[in-house]
Formats: sequence, C-alpha cells, structure tokens
Amino acid sequence: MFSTFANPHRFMSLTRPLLPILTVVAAVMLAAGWIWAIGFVPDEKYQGPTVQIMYVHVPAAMVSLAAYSTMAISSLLYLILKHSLADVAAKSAAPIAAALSFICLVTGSLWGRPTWGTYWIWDARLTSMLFQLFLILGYMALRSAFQREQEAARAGAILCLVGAVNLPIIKFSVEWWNTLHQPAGFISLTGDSSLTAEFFWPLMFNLIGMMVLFGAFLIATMRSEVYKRQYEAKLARLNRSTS
Amino acid sequence: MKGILAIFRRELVLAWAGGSGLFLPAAFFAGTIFLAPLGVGAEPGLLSRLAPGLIFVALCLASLTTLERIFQADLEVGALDQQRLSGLSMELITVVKVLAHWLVSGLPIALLTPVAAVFMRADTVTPMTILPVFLGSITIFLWGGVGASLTAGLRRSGPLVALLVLPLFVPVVIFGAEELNHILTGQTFGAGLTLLAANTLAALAISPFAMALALKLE
Amino acid sequence: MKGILAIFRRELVLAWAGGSGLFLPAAFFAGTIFLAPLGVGAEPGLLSRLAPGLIFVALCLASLTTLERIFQADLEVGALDQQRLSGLSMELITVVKVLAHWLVSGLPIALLTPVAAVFMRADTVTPMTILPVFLGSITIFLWGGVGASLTAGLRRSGPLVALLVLPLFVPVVIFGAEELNHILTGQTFGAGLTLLAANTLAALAISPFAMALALKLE
Amino acid sequence: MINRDSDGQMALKLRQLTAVRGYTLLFSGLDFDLAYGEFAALKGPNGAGKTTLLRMVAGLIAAESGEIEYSIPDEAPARGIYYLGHELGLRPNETPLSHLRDWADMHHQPRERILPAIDRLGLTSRREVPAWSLSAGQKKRVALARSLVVPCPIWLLDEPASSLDVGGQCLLCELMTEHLNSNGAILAALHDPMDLEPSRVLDVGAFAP
Amino acid sequence: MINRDSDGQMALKLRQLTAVRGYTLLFSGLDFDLAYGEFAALKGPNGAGKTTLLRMVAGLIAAESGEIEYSIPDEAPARGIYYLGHELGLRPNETPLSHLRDWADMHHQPRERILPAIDRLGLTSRREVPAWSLSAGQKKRVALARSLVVPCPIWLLDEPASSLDVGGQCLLCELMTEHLNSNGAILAALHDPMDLEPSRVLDVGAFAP
Ligand code: HEM
Ligand SMILES: Nc1ncnc2c1ncn2[C@@H]1O[C@H](COP(=O)(O)OP(=O)(O)OP(=O)(O)O)[C@@H](O)[C@H]1O
Ligand SMILES: Nc1ncnc2c1ncn2[C@@H]1O[C@H](COP(=O)(O)OP(=O)(O)OP(=O)(O)O)[C@@H](O)[C@H]1O
Ligand SMILES: [Mg+2]
Ligand SMILES: [Mg+2]
Repeated sequence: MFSTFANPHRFMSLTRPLLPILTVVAAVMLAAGWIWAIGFVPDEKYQGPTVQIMYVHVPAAMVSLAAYSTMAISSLLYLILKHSLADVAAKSAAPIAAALSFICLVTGSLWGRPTWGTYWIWDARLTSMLFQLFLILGYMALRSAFQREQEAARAGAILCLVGAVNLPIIKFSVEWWNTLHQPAGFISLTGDSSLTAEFFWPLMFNLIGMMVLFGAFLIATMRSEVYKRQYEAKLARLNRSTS
Repeated sequence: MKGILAIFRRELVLAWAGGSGLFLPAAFFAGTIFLAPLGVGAEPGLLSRLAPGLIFVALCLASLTTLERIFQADLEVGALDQQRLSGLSMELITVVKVLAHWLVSGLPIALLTPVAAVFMRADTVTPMTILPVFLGSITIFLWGGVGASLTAGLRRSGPLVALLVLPLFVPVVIFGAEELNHILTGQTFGAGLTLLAANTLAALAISPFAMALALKLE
Repeated sequence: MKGILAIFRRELVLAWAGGSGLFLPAAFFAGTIFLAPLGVGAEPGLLSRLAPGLIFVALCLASLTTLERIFQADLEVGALDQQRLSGLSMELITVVKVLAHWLVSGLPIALLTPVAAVFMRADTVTPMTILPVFLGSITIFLWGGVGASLTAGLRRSGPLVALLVLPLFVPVVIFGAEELNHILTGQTFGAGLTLLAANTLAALAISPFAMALALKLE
Repeated sequence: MINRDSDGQMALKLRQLTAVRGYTLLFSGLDFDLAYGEFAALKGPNGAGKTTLLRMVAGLIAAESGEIEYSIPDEAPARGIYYLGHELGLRPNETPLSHLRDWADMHHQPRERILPAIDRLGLTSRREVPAWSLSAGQKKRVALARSLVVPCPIWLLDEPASSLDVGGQCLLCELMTEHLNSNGAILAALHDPMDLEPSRVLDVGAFAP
Repeated sequence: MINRDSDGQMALKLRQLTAVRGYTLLFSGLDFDLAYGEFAALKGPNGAGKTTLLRMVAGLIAAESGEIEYSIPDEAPARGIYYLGHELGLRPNETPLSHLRDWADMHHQPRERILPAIDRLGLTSRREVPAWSLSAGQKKRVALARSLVVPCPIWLLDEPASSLDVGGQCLLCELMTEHLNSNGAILAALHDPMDLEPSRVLDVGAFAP
C-alpha cells in the first residue's frame, strides 16, 4: 500500500491539487480562530488579556509534538522500507518542527512573565521542550555533515528515532511532576474539558488551522525536496554519460 | 560467544590501560568533591543538595570523553573492519565496547556515590544511594555510544556529538538527580525511578541497533 | 613571520571547522547551565554559588579535550613533521596552536560567563565578571597544552599523562573561582587576582618551551 | 548471499556490481568469478576503485547495486575472509602478540598458532613492543601473520607487497602459494608484478563509465 | 650543522652516525656523502633503520652520536629539505588544495604554483575533496605535489613508489629526473628497483652491529 502511494511521481501528482486546498483551509481556520479569539472572547478572570497568547502557544506546542512524531514515524519507515520519500518527509518536517518548537518556547516564556513572574524556570516540561529544539537542530546539523544523501538519511533516522524517547517525557511531564505548567486537560480522553466553551472553540479552530498549516508546509517542502533530488539525479546521469 | 568475550576482555583492558581507567571517574569525583566546596562554601545543607546534579553532570561528561575516541580510533586504523570480519554481530560488538567502558569509568562513579554523599554531608546515606546513579550511568553511556558512533562514521571528530546526545541525556539527568535527591534527603523512591529504569531498558533495547547501523554508514 | 601567521590562520580554521569551534564551549556551557539546574533544582541562591566552580571545571575539560587531539592527530598523520621542516621554531608553532584553540573554545567560555551568571541568577553581573575567567582560560589552555603535548610525544593516548598537569590547574581553579565568586557576590577583587595574573605570565613564559620539548621526545 | 558449501568450486561470484563513491560512479556492470585454487590480480590506475571493490567483496561497504555470492567451506572460521587493506587494523598502543591473541580469540582459533606465525614472519624480537614503534614493513608482517593464525579460504589483499623488503616479498609469495595449494582463493590489488604469476587479471578500469 | 653556501658540491655529509631506537642499536659508524645532482638509494631489510636515518637527516629525530652536515643554497626555502615519509602529513578533513596552500604559505612560496602542480599530478578532479576520501595513490600524489610547490634542494624520500600506479611511477621518475637536472640531491629508501637508476647505494644493513 505504502509503496504504491510512495511512488514519487504519484506523490507529486496527488499533492499538486492538494496543496492550494490545504493552504486555503488553514488560512480560513486560522483567520476565523483569531478574529473570534481577539474580538469576541472576554478577558480571562485571572490572567486578563495575556490569555490571548494561548491561541498561539497551545497550537504551536501541540503541532510541534505532532511534527516531531511525523519525523520519527517517517524515519522508522525509511529504515524499514528504504524508501526515499519517507526520508524526504522526515527531512522536510525538521525545520518546521524546529520553528514550531521555537514559537512554543518564545510564546510560553512571554506568557510566563505575567503569569508565573518569570520568563524561564527549569521545570521538566519547559526543559524537555528546549531539548526537543536542540535535538532537531542536532538532527539538521548531523544531516548536513554528510556528503551523500543516503548516509545523511540513515544517520538522521537513527538519531531521530533514538530522540523519540524525549516525546513521552514532554507530553507527560506535567503529570509526573508537580510543576508550574498547566496540566493537560484542554482535550482529554474522557471528553470533559476544563476550558469553558467560549475559550474552547476558538482554540479548537486555531489548533486545527495550525495542524492543516503544518500539513501544507510539509507538502510544499517535500515537493521542493523531490524536485531537487530529481534534478540532482538527472545531473548525475548527464555527468556520467558525458564523461 | 567466546569471540564476543574476547572482544569484551580486550575492550576492558583497553579502557583500563588506555587512559580512561579509573582516572576519569577519579578526576570527576575529585572535581565534584574538592572543587565544589571551594566555589560554594562548606555549609552542610547546601553541598548535599548540589551532589546529585554534579554527579550526573560528571557522568555525562565522562561518557562523552571516553566513548568518542573508541569508535573513531578503531575506525581510523581499520580495527573495526577486522571486528566486522569476525562475523560477530555489530550490535553485540558495539554494546560490549560501551559496557566495557562503562565498567571502567561509569560504574566507579556510581559506586563512589555514597562516599561523595558522605563527604558532601548528606542527611542519609544508604546503600540504596547507588541505585539511581547505577541505572543512570548505564543509560548515559549507552546513549552516549549512539552519539559517538553516529559521528565516528563522519570522520569529523569534535563536539557535534555533544549537541546530539545532550537532549538524550536530559531525561536521565532529570529523573536520576531527582531520585538521588529523594534518597539523600531521606525520602522514599518516587515515580522517577520507574521512568529511569524504563529509560535504561529502552537504551539497552534500542542503542545496540542504532550503534551498529551508524557504524555501517561509511 | 608570514609563515607563523599562515600556521596560525590554519589552526584557527581547523579549530573552528574541525569541530571544536564554538560547539565545544557551547556544549560545555550548555552542560553547565542546563544540566546543573536540572540536577540541583532551580532555587536562586544555590545556583549562583555553583557557577564559578562549574565554569572553571568546564574550562579544564574543554582545554584537555580539544588540545589533546590536535597534537596527537598532527603527530600521527605527520603534519607536525611538515611544520617542523618549515624551519619555524617549535616554541612558536605550539604556542600559536594553543592560542588558536583558546580563541575558539576558551575565549567564548570567558565571554559567555556573564550570560551564565545571569542564567544562574548571580547577584551582581558586571563586565568585570569576564576578567578572572579570561585570565584563567588562557592559563588553563597553556598548561593543558603542556599536558597534551606530553601525551602526544609519549604516544600514550588517554588522560593518564594529562593527569600530570592537574596539579597545574589547581591554583588556577582555586584563585579563579574565588575571584569570580567575589565578583558575583558584589565584592571587590582580592589578592587572588594578582596570583592568577602571575600564573598566567608564568604559563606564557614556560609552556612554549615545555611543549616544544615534549613533542621532540619521540 | 553466503553459500555454506564448498562443493561448488567457485569461491566468489560477482554479478553486475556497481560502485558509487561520493558523487562519482566508479564502475558498473562488473562480472567476475573466482574459483578456489585461483589467484586473480586486480588492476587499474589510482582511484579506479580497487580498494572499493575489495571492501565490497569483504562486505565492509555496500554495493550500489549488483550481487556478491560466496561459497565458503563449513569448517572456515566466521565469515571466512582474510582482508589485508591499506589500514592494517593495528591499534598503536598494542603489541603484535596482543593483536594476534585478540584475532585468534575473536575467531575461536587456537592460540598455539600465534608464536609459530610470529617466528615465521620474522617478528620474534618485536613481538612485545607497541605497534606504533614498528617499522612500516614490520607492521605489514603483523597483519600477514593474521592469515596464519586465522586461516580463511578467501584472501582479499590490497597491495600486499608494499613496504615489504625482498625477503618479505618472497615470504608473501610463499604464503600465497601455500594458500593456493590448500585450495584457497586470492584476489589481490597489485600495481607492480609479483614473482607469483596471477592466473587471471581483473581490470577495474575496464568497467569505468 | 647547516652550511648556507652551495659552493661545496656536497649536499649532505654524514659522519659516524649512530642510531638507537627503543633499546636497540640500529646502526653505528655510518659515513656517507651525497653530492648535488646525485641520486642515492637507501637499502636494507625491514627494520634496518632506513626511515630512522631519513628522519635523522631531516632533523626530525636526534642522532645518538655523529654529525650531519648540510650545505643548502641561499635561495632555498626554510630548511631546504623535502621529506616524503610513510606518513604523508595529510590531515583527514582538509582537501589537497588547502594542504598545498598551507605548505606554500608556511614556506613563503607563491601560491601560483599550486594549480599547475595539482594538474600535473592528475588530481584536478579531486582537489576539493577531504583527504580521508582519497585513494592511497591519490594521497601519495598530493604529497608529491608538495615538491613542486615548495622546491627544496634536498629530497628525502621514504618508499616513494609505493601505492602509485604505473603512470604515477613514471611521473615520479620524471619529477626526480628534473630535480637531478636542476642540480638537486635525492636520498630515497627503496625496496624495489625503479626505472631511474640510482648513482649510489647506501646499505644501512651494512652498518648494523
Ligand atoms: C517556555 C515556556 C513554555 C513551554 C516550553 C511550554 C510547552 C508546552 C507544551 C509542549 C504544551 C503541549 C502539551 C500537549 O500537547 O499535551 C503546552 C500546552 C499548554 N501550555 Fe505551555 N509551555 C510554556 C509556558 C506556558 C505558560 C506560561 C502557560 C500559561 C500560564 C502555558 C499554558 C499552556 C496550556 C494551557 C497548554 C494546554 C494544555 C492542555 O490542555 O493540553 N504554557 N505547553
Ligand atoms: N568514502 C569515500 N567517499 C568519497 N569518495 C571516496 C571514498 N573512498 C574513496 N573515494 C574515491 O573513490 C575513488 C576510488 O577509490 P579507491 O580507494 O577504491 O581507489 P583504488 O583503486 O584503490 O586506488 P589506489 O590505487 O590509489 O589505491 C577515488 O577517486 C576516491 O577518491
Ligand atoms: N620510536 C621508536 N621507538 C622504538 N623503536 C622504534 C621506534 N621507531 C622505530 N623503531 C624500531 O627501529 C627499527 C628501525 O625502524 P625503521 O622504521 O627505521 O625501519 P625501516 O628500515 O624504515 O624499515 P621498513 O623497511 O620496514 O620501513 C625497527 O625495528 C623499529 O621497530
Ligand atoms: Mg587502493
Ligand atoms: Mg621505513
């Protein structure tokens, strides 16, 4: 199943129409979420207007975890199936995941100042998020240190999978330690949300919008990576036939 | 089996005689116990709180400095080629190398922990003090081995490794230091120990394959 | 003169691109600043007291790990032979190597000290914070170079020979950490600074000859 | 693919091998068979890919495409391949004796063979000095002693004669002749002719693109 | 002792040289003169002390006793000695180009000579790859290119032909002939005969105790 879908040509032709659709959906969702959040949601009882940061922070945090998971799953697929499209996915997701982690960290510490009274504290969730950023930067540095794409792919995949041990720690750190950070509860498996509906729905829009935006970015970078590789392969073939 | 034992024995001798043996843990131990009070002052409560953090930082640095060279040096002179031609699995070979070096420079740090704790005036020092450092040190050495093997194939020595493995060390340091702190302050074990043990198991299960794969990169 | 400048430029590039550049200090910096609080807990007063000791220990390790490899690697591949055949004095060559590596991995640690201090919540952070670490880092790198050249000249890999220079580090660490502590707690400089500076001068005067001799040991 | 029977007289079958290093295609479509008892010389200019081919056959690097098939007798140790490369696999601070002990143990071979091998290669007086202090020829001899301690049916030699003196080159020819007589196979990258005449020549340069 | 005049035609005078390595006396009472324009071959079995002698002459290790006297023309760069040893002096992560640049700068030689030297040694396509990825012969060629970039009157070569292909060995002979014609001196440790006939032979083995 995977290999029929993973044919680069099929991938390219499938995603060509998909990309504008995803972009438009993301734009609409995010715009709606933002207008709702800024224009129609009352200030929170204790936090005042700073609660607006939540609409960036929470989606960025959650989608960055999703982005890293995408990298990890693609890496695993690459190691098992040796299919280069899986590697393209992992490689393309990395800078996006890094950017999202960065946004999460920045918005989180901006939010921390008014709520906790400090920009930074060495708590488990914050630290593990910081190290997720480092891990992704390390992943990118490691890849760029290799000459050949296959070697870079393999090394990157190994690092990414090994680094996935960090994921559950980020995710569940708030439950394992009593920290300053908000515990999960915005979307819980039991279905009851600690957020009231007026906060919940705009957040939901932003979250889904961010998710779709990630998908659009991912597909766009993957497409350009596939183009680049096709071009390089063509160049190599040309070199061979002329020399 | 006999082949892998031979490799283990050799790595042990190498680790011991080749310089990392005992000196490294001793140096870190000394660094922890003698230098820290110099900077901090010898107030009782203070020192014992520093101990867990210092010990784990020492472990991270010890694993990096010893492991980085083994893989790279063996690759450069072709000794790794000969080991691969022995037909033994690379997974076994790499893990045996790491364990040999752990035995020589990681384990002593763990075993010296109660001594360090006494020196640093911890409230309660029981044999149990060793447990979190013991687990933590194995884990740190295994993850450190993954970083070292990834960069050995690159033939670029240097601290790219540090960047790669630092994130992997974080959970170990967090859980380990917390548990050690629990013990030194006379509390019982917390949930951290289970997580630490889980991380150790994950490292034991994953790192051999990661290292073997990484060294085949060339 | 042009020849020695060429060597200096090359060593700088090597140090930078060959991996130690910025990464190593960044890694140790990160190790110091990120891992220590994880283990120690984030209480304000505690961390800032740890800072001086940790920074100096990081310097010692950075100097040994970077320098050990340059001398040994150059000796092994024969690059040192070629430098000796250039007719330049070995004293100059070795000191230029050490300074190039100090510039890339020692100096940044010194320059980052105020940042570290802020992160570790020291009481007072002035530009003067840099001074003891600046002096200390040159000194540590020069003495570290002596240790590294001994290791290389004797062809014994590993920190065994580097152990020889540990006693040379001790005064630097003691005086340096003490002065840094003074500054971070808002006191004025003490007598330690003079002793530190004297040590720096001694290192500058003695270490080039020691290194040149050690490398000719072969 | 490894065939664990020696009935088939072919030691090695290379089929449509292709090698890429960096971004360069070194050779492609290389076919070659090596029978037991045969000595083939591997020729080609510097950078043609001789070392690359030998390392591929040894299983140390992966081929870009193509197949390598071995058939190795059951009684052979481990993977049955003796590889003598540019890097000799000597750790600088260990001695010839400790190296040979390791190799013997690693392949479950008796240690009794070590001392005779050291004697035969003229290393008796040097057997307990660290490898870094050996002369170039002495290092090569230690690596050659491995072939006596761990007897493998297939020998892959990369410029085996370099840095050996006249006596050493004779010894090498002797060792190779003995190996061929006991039905071994040899593939050796050579620039200069040896006293021992190869029965076949594989020119890597001929498969360059 | 270095004599900075080229009037005396003698490039090198070795007087009563004695070499000890580890605890072994390698040779003693070695006398030898090398004139400019002359090519002397250094012979001797493995471990006789050829490398040791060359490194002594280059000034890289000290003689146990005895004297080495050079006379080097004034215009020669630095110490005027080109030494090609077993170790080629290549740092694994640097490229041929960056190596040659360093060597040129270190000896105050113009960088213009570098590209022609690289071309002549057939390294044009490999000039920007890291040295670890070069083949054995390519590495040797980089080290040989140094002789063109930093022209030294005295050449000390340790097994210069090893790992060069047939074309490379011809090139080496050419380079050596040119050097001799421009009144240079060569002392080279050799195991195998070269196409270029040495005018003298120094057998280290003859001075062994
Ligand atoms: C640099 C500082 C911060 C970092 C690195 C950070 C990190 C994270 C991460 C990784 C998540 C996603 C968790 C998940 O998917 O389950 C998250 C969620 C969240 N964060 Fe932060 N955070 C920071 C600061 C803050 C601050 C200051 C606040 C508010 C006072 C805050 C409030 C929240 C909330 C409400 C959620 C949603 C929790 C849920 O219901 O799942 N964060 N943060
Ligand atoms: N790991 C590598 N990465 C990139 N290129 C490489 C690598 N190893 C070798 N090469 C290149 O591949 C080519 C073939 O190298 P190889 O060592 O196989 O040649 P060879 O035939 O053994 O040459 P020689 O006779 O000089 O030993 C060379 O041009 C070399 O530069
Ligand atoms: N640094 C050293 N310490 C101790 N012994 C050494 C050292 N270097 C060389 N030797 C020994 O000195 C002897 C001469 O070595 P040398 O390298 O000069 O020999 P060589 O004539 O060049 O031999 P080859 O033909 O094998 O290159 C050898 O027996 C060697 O083991
Ligand atoms: Mg080769
Ligand atoms: Mg020699």
